[in-house]
Amino acid sequence: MRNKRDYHLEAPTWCPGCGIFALFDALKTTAAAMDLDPEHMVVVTGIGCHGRLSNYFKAYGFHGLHGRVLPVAAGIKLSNPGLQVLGVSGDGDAYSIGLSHFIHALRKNINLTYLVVDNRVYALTLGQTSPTSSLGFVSKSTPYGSKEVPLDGIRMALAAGGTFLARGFSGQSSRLASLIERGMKHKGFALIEVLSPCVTQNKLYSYEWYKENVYLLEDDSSYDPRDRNHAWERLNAGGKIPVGLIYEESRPSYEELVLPKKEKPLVFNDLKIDMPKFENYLQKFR
Amino acid sequence: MRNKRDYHLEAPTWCPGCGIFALFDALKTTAAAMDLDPEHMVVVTGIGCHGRLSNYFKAYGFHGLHGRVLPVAAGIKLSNPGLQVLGVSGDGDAYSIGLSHFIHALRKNINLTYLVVDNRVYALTLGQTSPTSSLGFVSKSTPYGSKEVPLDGIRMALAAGGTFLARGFSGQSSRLASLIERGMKHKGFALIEVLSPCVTQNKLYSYEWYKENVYLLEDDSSYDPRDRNHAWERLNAGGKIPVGLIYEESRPSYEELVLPKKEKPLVFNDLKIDMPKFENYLQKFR
Amino acid sequence: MINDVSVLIAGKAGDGVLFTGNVLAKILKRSGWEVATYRDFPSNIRGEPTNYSIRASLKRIYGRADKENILMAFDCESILKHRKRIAPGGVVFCDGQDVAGLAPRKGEKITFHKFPLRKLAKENFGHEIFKNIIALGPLTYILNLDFSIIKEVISETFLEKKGKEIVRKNIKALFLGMKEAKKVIRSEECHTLPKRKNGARLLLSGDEAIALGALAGGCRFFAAYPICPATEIWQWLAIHLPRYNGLVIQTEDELAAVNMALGASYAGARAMTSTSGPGASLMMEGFSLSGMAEIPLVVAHVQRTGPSTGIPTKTEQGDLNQWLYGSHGEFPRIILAPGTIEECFEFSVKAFNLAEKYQCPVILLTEQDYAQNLRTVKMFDLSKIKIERGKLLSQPELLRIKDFKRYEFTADGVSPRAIPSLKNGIHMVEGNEHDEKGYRNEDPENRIKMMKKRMRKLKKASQELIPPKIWGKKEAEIGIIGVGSTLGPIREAMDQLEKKGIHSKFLQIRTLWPFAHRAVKRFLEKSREVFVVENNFTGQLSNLIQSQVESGVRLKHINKYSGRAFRPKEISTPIQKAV
Amino acid sequence: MINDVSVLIAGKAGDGVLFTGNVLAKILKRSGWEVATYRDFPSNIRGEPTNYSIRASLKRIYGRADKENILMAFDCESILKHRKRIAPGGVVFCDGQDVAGLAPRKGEKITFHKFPLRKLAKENFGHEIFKNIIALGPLTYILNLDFSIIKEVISETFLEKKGKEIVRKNIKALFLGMKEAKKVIRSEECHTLPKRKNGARLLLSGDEAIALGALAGGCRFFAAYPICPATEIWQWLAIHLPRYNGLVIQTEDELAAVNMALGASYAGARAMTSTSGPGASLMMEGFSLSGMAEIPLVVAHVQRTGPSTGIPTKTEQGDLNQWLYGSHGEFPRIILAPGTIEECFEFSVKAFNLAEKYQCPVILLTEQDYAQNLRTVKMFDLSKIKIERGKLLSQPELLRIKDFKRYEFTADGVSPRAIPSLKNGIHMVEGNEHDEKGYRNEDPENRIKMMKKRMRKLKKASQELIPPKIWGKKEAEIGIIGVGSTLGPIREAMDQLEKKGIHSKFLQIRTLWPFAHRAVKRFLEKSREVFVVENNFTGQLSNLIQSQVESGVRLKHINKYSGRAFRPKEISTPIQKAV
Ligand SMILES: Cc1ncc(C[n+]2csc(CCOP(=O)(O)OP(=O)(O)O)c2C)c(N)n1
Ligand SMILES: Cc1ncc(C[n+]2csc(CCOP(=O)(O)OP(=O)(O)O)c2C)c(N)n1
Ligand code: SF4
Ligand code: SF4
Ligand SMILES: [Mg+2]
Ligand SMILES: [Mg+2]
Repeated sequence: MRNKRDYHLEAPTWCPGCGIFALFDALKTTAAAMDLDPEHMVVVTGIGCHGRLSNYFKAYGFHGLHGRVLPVAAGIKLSNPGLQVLGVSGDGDAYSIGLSHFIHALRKNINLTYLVVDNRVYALTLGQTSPTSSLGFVSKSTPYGSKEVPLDGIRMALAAGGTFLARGFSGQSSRLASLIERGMKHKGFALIEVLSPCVTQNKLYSYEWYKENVYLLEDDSSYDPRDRNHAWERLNAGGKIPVGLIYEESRPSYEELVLPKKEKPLVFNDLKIDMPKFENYLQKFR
Repeated sequence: MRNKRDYHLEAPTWCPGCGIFALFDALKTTAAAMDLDPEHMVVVTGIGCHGRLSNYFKAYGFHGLHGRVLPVAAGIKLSNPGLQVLGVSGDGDAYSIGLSHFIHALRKNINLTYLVVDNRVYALTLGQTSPTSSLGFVSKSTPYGSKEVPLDGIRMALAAGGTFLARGFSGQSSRLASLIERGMKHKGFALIEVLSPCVTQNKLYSYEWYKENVYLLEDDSSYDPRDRNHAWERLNAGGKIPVGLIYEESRPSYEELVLPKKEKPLVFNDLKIDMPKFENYLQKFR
Repeated sequence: MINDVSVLIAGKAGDGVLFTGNVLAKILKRSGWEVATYRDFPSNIRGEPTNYSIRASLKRIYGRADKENILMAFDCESILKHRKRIAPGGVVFCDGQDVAGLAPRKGEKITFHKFPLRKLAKENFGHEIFKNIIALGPLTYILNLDFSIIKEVISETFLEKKGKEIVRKNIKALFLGMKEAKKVIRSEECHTLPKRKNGARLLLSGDEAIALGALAGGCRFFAAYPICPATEIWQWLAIHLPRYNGLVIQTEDELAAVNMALGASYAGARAMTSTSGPGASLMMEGFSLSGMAEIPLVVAHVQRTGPSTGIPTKTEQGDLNQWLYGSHGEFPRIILAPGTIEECFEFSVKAFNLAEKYQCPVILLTEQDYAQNLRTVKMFDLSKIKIERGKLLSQPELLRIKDFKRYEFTADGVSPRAIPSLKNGIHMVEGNEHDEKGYRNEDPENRIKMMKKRMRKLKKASQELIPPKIWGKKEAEIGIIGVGSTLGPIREAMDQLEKKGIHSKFLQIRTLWPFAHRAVKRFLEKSREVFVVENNFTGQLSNLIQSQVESGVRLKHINKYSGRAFRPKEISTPIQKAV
Repeated sequence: MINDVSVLIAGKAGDGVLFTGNVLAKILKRSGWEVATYRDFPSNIRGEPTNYSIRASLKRIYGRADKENILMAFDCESILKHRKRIAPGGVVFCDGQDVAGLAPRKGEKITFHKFPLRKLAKENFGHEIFKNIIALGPLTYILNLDFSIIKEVISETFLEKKGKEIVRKNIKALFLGMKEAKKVIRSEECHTLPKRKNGARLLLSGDEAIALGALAGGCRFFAAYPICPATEIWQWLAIHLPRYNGLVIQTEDELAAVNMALGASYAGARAMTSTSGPGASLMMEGFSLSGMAEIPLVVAHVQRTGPSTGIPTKTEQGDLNQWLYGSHGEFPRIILAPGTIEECFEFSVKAFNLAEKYQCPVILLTEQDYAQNLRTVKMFDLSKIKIERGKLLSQPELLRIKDFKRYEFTADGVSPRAIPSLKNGIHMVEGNEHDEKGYRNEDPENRIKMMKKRMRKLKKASQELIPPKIWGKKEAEIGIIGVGSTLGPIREAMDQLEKKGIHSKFLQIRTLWPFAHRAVKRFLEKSREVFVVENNFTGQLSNLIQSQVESGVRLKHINKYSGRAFRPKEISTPIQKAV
């Protein structure tokens, strides 16, 4: 059995108190609980404070472009489905510049775990409004207050056909870990949005604010995360923010549909072509 | 009063029977009914068969890039809100390459009319699968059948906070015209998706198929297009496709929030700067 | 005896011009002739003028001729449009109503025939669509082609998808076309083409050759977004890759396509994407990531007429600069530019080897001209194909390494590579500047070393990449330089010049980057005058030469930028005038 | 007397180094000195080493010095890191614990002072944050700065946002710092700076100057996506444009930003976007549309270290090629490269005039070096500002036109432009090739004419664009060529060379495209040796010169690519060695 230290590469340099520490911790907890082989894990990160995660977590890491986490992760997963592939994005990375990939990955239901660190701000670029910032949010890019209603990534995901939709909170690291574990075990695309205070660039949404403004879905026994309409109503209700497993359904993943099961991952193909078969194709051009 | 001919610039060269003819016709009907001044209309089109519309419809026209209709239209509208700005996209243009702009324009609720010509195929590029093509759809890009569940643009729009969501059908041109008229009168972003058979590149979704597979919402007196949850359930019900006004709400448009009402459109600004005011800013750098 | 003939088929988009032309091309090829087609289609589904020329020759040909010998017109406008292109002795068939007025003008040695294709089709087969097969009647008759070959090709065309009955009907239609042709064509109008041995040859387009090369070269992951004129590459692979446990995926846009290919490549697949101008612009950011993170990537770029959406179905050499200099920052890149269909296949195979060997992006830069047109080629030599994966480590190799460094500072600049799932290979791939292990590092010394390491890779590459090829007389004083599609017209122009007593030689650039500056310098120095022939406005190749090679020779320019490929005379005439 | 001093403040990200430095810079400026700052910050929020140098001089300066005279270190590591950069006679203050070991080494003429900033802050004010103001104490004391100016600056810094009480507390803290300094600093350590007249000068960054220029130049629509180091441009405009009935909008990505700016510009607004490397790559497609559809567009691009994400907070001249040659197809483009803060302002104003005059994209290419650093400049001359809108038609003008053609074939290539809502102006703007009215047209003759028309525009422009500027002795035999930020170190290097008896001159390229080939040729021909100084690896400017100018002179290269700006000696030393 592995333990948390097996996934700890280096001490993070996020600001003291940053919400991303809790995610880092939860991820290590989950990995240890599932006894995952770090050499079979790939963490793909976006550009932003969240993107540093792959510097600290011990696994194969890919720190690519702003907003392009999911196409990269999909390319990896489809080429070698045996890998546990995690994507980590920020709210800007996932819901602004990367939004289209997000929706299309959900639609395809590619077997990825996607962690969206939502700090309601562009942190690394020193504080601009993000798609999850609230109406009226004052920042360097909206000095007179944002005029846009925030985007609810989970609601979008539900509409796009997402099959595992959850929300965690950095203030509740162990609950977050268990959500991540469920997400990793889910067959298909698992979205876990992580409410994660940015103590430096966003004073508005503090731990205290979140503590007062979130509620746990698991406390509500009447809530059924398998009911699409129920989920929709919750996500539209306004008021406090639901945290926990919001929706889950089972539907074949993209890999199941496009990758012939019997064969090995395509990265292990023998690349030498079968001559007679190939020459047969050439006949078509005679 | 103007009439339809006032908006007719040239005879279109779409394939005989193409569904886009009906949209062209409906648009002229609407413009005439509303007596719109063509010189105050701008039609921004995407790249695809639908994109030709701005070649035939008499108004200011902007034929830009694939998927970028909405940012262009927004730039125009925000600079000169007096203009009636229409965007015309295809299913690929709007829901694939342009998807992120679509969601963000809805969220902002920019006062635009957006017509999405949905022929469930990439027509101009000679027949590839589009995001609205059904699971199993066989095309040049998916010779073994598409493995992706189709994207419902209207459902996405509902989740994104759309304020006017309608679906029309090319087989019902006058109904389509009245939807467009309502959309143009709507204050905020109006989405009208147009089910539009492509008789050349998509033999599967013919007029006949649609006729059998759509139903009119207006025939259902119990349906309330002001009820979000009701709309959601309809859009998730499966089976026949609802046509008509699906959802409407009123919420301030982006222009109302960001453009000071009293002042004139910014394109008519006197660009000479007010010296004392400007020099005052310079003082900050002393 | 006739040894070169060009048939132009013209009409409106939607008239089936492509179909008729393709069948004719196949028949000519099976008759043992060398074939080259040229399409000039509108970027529209219907209604606009379109034309397609099918040329057959006893010599090897690589492009269109100066003149057309036979015109099959589906309408009268086509005749007006193309009349000036018809060679003396030419024959014109027209299905137009108003053909009466079309008599030879003074000095024009052309024969006109009214040929009611649609009427014949409707009256005899009840459907206009048969006009396209009927049209083959006069064409095969006038060329005196072997009926058994014609039958064979038609059977192959229809049998699989439409069945025997349709085959029979179409052969009947073609026969009818020939019969009607016999009535009007006089024997002196005929361009009899003797039958020759078909031999081990293929008839295919550059796009198809690239697709075949990719499969043969080990590509198993292909992600792309549709765009003319590159879509044919992956449409072929979409059918065939899955048969090799490979995957073809249509992404939501080009940003996703290039990033997905990078993900797959990082995971260990040979991965590719294909695109054209606008899509390539969207791939610039991923291009740079490939360079910085040293992830092998192959991009097949088929150039079309720009800028912006331009003319999507027409040809140009307008995107050399985009790959030579495009994207932000500085990183190694390899740009291969095949000039023939054979090279499309060969370079496509090679691209994957180079990408893995140098762990950098490799661009296969072609043009609509030969990407979508058909040419005869000798059967590819598959025995030559080798898969070379460079410094990709196997598990045992990796286990022997004490402290694995993905971006190790090595003498050749190429570092060992491990793929996820391997033991002992954990590392980061990074788009930020990084240290040898891949972790972000902003230290100036490390930065300098890393830049040097990355840029060093191509120092070695430049010696072994595909060198330029010299055609013609090495000792000639007139030099011509070109790349890609201009090979065909340049070679014919050289023949034309030769006939006028002007000896010339031609340097075909085949790797645009790293640039073969030594070979080019030598060529320049051994020439009295050098003409750079380019299918663009600004002379991008010439600009490249000027920036890379110092020599006393002043380059002369022959540029065409109408969206159409050169005809040989458009090259030979200016050279003749200038020398 | 001291006439040039450089203070380095160093610590870790999060230590408030920027704050301390900015206040010091302002105080120095108000004391009448010329100021130039240089920041070397990590691309990280916290924890990594960071340093900021503030230089003051009696001469005009444009960049960093060779050495630092005073080091204020928030930790000991900083001293180890920067020790070699400290000039003889230098003084070091350190808040580290382990300062004991820091004694001068043999031959090192440096004084070390332990200075417990954090302790003082906590003990006296209860909060570590006061360390940043306390740190100003020894600095202002050692430079012997006027206390009234210090007080004034501190008041301005805090009054508006924090109130009087905080002002008082901070002044007290600074006073404490001075008092403590007095205890340890001996008079011979002081670098007394005499007070001079402040005068009509400003202290600002290139980003701010561009923002001011945009506003003054009539920009009223600004759409962008956040990216370092360009965000400061629009953050300033976000506050001020709305006061002029203008609009600043944060888009979902750079694709939207550039397309939205194009929409606004088409509608008649002066529109702009700003970005850096990765964002610019995403704008390539819109760039090409701007060229094809002839829509004025201004893009402010602040270069950072590439490729890919590179080092986002560091400087480089690595993206010249991207704009010179980037994107697909061929279209006219103008690239302006200011070398000073004054030029940032001037060229920003000018960019809008040029964009409208030539109806094409205009790129304002700057670098992180001076975009984010502060320099003193003379008060801008606002009276010179003219708004020239080119062939933008007014309603009466448009009504006088019989048959309005948006893309009319004119002699200068520029066609009349109408904006929507005007009567008689209906037309299409098209990214496809089009006819004079803007309707899609694929005819080869039209295509040729349109390409010529578009490309003709810059023929005229090249004569009136901002010409290169020659600095130094015109008759000197040693020539230096540079662009942008290298101006500062080059000019100081020239002084250093002059002292060694080497006369030199410097050609500052100010418009990268259209390229001033005549002026450059002349310069080359009149020089015995020419050095091209560039902050990149491959020598992009030099490549440009080589491709555009034929001359016998072989260019020599001085390149730096560590992500840091040149210091003067890094230029003068290699030149001295070479000549
Ligand atoms: C194409 C591109 N545009 C802009 C940037 C600059 N950039 C870096 S991080 C970032 C946003 C960060 O916000 P978010 O995704 O929420 O991450 P956080 O820092 O809050 O974790 C931006 C815009 C970039 N790297 N690439
Ligand atoms: C960036 C970019 N990628 C690809 C293309 C090629 N392209 C032209 S039209 C089109 C799709 C057309 O599909 P749709 O939007 O549904 O329009 P339709 O033709 O069906 O009306 C594509 C992919 C392009 N023009 N630009
Ligand atoms: S800036 Fe915010 S998100 Fe970034 S590390 Fe600091 S607290 Fe965390
Ligand atoms: S291809 Fe389809 S969408 Fe395009 S014009 Fe023809 S019928 Fe209409
Ligand atoms: Mg964020
Ligand atoms: Mg479509």
